[in-house]
Amino acid sequence: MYQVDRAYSYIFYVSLVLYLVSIFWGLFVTPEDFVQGNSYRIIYLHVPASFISQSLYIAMAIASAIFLIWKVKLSAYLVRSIAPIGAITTFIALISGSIWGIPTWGTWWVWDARIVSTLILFIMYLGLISLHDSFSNHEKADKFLSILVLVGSVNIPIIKMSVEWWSTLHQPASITISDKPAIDLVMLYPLFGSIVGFAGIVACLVILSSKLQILRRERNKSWIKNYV
Amino acid sequence: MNIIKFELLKLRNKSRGWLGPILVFILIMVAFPLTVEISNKDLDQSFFAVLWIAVLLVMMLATEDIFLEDFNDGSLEQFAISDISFPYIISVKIFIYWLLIGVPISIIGSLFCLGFTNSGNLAINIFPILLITSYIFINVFSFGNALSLTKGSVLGTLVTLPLLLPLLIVLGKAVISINLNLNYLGFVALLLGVLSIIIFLIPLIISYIIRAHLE
Amino acid sequence: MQPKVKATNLSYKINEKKLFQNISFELMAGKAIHIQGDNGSGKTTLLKIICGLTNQVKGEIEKKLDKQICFLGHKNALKQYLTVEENLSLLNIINHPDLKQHLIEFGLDKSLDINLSSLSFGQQKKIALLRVFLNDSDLILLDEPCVGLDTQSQNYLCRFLNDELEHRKSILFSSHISLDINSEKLNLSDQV
Amino acid sequence: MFNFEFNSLAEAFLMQSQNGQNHGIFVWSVLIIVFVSILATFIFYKMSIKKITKKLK
Repeated sequence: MYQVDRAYSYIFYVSLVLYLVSIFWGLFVTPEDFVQGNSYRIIYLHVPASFISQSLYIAMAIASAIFLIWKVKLSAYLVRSIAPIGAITTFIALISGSIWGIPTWGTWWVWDARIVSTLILFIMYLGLISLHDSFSNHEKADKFLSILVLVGSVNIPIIKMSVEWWSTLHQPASITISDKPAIDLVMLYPLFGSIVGFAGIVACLVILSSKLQILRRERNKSWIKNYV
Repeated sequence: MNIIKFELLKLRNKSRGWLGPILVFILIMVAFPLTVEISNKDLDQSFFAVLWIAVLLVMMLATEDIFLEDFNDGSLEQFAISDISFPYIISVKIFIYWLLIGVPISIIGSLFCLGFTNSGNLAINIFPILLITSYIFINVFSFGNALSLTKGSVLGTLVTLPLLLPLLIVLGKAVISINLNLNYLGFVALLLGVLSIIIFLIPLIISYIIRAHLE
Repeated sequence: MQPKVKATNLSYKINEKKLFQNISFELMAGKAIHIQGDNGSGKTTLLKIICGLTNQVKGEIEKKLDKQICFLGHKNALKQYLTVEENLSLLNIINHPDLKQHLIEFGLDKSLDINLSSLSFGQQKKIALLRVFLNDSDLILLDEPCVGLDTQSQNYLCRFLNDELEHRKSILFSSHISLDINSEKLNLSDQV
Repeated sequence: MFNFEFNSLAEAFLMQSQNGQNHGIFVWSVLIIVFVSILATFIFYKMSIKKITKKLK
């Protein structure tokens, strides 16, 4: 835990600087988009959030698999502590997406596959939290939570593929690992930077949240008393 | 064989358990045209929207009591230590609930479809889709119910509801393609594929969850 | 001869609180063990561990059984809204030749078509016990079998269990009061 | 590479596009929402950890 505390501050400052520089660069330095005008600059805030919100769910699914197979208690704490952070990033993605929708589509909400599936993701995060909190027996709650996370992970590929499967208003993903990026390099660098920076900031949040979980759940252990 | 007898006896004596959801379904289907203008030509469009939502809600209601009673009186305990495999017992349980609630609802649903759209072709085509969908719904909601077994069924089914929403998109697409006389067998195959995975996985997961509850 | 159930160093914790520690025992065919202990000392949990419903935190348990376990816990596994007869048929013992005799002994032979909910707690317990009487397992686990029973029925239960022991069945039961059964004692309260 | 798109702060605030619309309000409000919600989460967790450590001591 001491090492984590030290690493935490490094990660925090590095990613904060990276994020702020990328946002600044994206907002003021990159040229205006030909089709969407200046409103496309929201991409530097929207894409990191929506990318991270799905990645967090995948991280949660991996952690719950580890918990169910090897009975590692810490990964159960991790699952529980990622859930609220995931809810917040999904919320940011939804809000920024719908504000972006006003100038580009003329409406702040469409019943579009990707938007709806992001909303589903948001509801699922909230459901996971409420399920865990409804059990007073934490060991049972951990088990049920990780089962639900694993079963719910079938939704992630659906969110990923929704834009390709259903021809809808939402534009296809701007960056993919395999293909050539669909946007210009000048715009890509700050986008990439903002994704990495945002991921770092969110990682800090996850660390804080897990710390809170550990403190709450292990409060009777002697090592916690030493740590505090 | 005993488990089938067990479930049937149980449901025969608790008509609320299976008759209630069917009545609610009929009520929704009868009541919704009253809220829109009868002369409205779009009625057959909104009909399908209401149909799927009604099936979803009724299946949510139907699974309300599927495990709770047996958990409270200790029958699940006895099943769990008996020689017959536990996932098998659970899948039989779900199957009987589907037989008593899902199948009647599918029949009634396609009858309503005939009444609303005046198209026999549509009604016949919607029937297998209704059968498969109700079976998928009942499986997933049973899973949700098992999750929050001791905390009331509402929480668990609400938590599993998001899992079913992608399925609703598929259903909507299937109805559109039936309406346009396109080939909708692809959607049926997709639904069947989902069902065949669910039918094996869900009882296994539920048996794991219930064992955790029984500890 | 091999023991039917052999437990070594069983421990159980619930929410980080130790319930019992290092329980060991061997149960031979034709023997009985009486589990004693205060409230909350883990009698029910120990029985559940032997059933396989709960997993012990530490220790090992070996079972050498030919047939399935017969377990009667606090919950009767009876349906309140069914008649006695239907309940017995659900338990698959309605056609058992010895059923009649047990029913007479418990004074229930005239109430077969009565709804279970109109029977008293003790009478319901007796019907649940019928499953124990008419089973064909070789390990019987009883959790507080005497709660709500009158003295007469208690004596009948003890007579029956002693009979079963002679038929080389094994019995594990927990009870507050001492029962007239040839059994070893296992006290959970001593362990802490 | 490093030339600013906007000449003045006012221009950056308005973010007028080529089609004549001002997109600044959208961009800035998203920026504020993102920053505020992240900051609020940080504060919430810091406060909770401080509270629980105080209690444990």
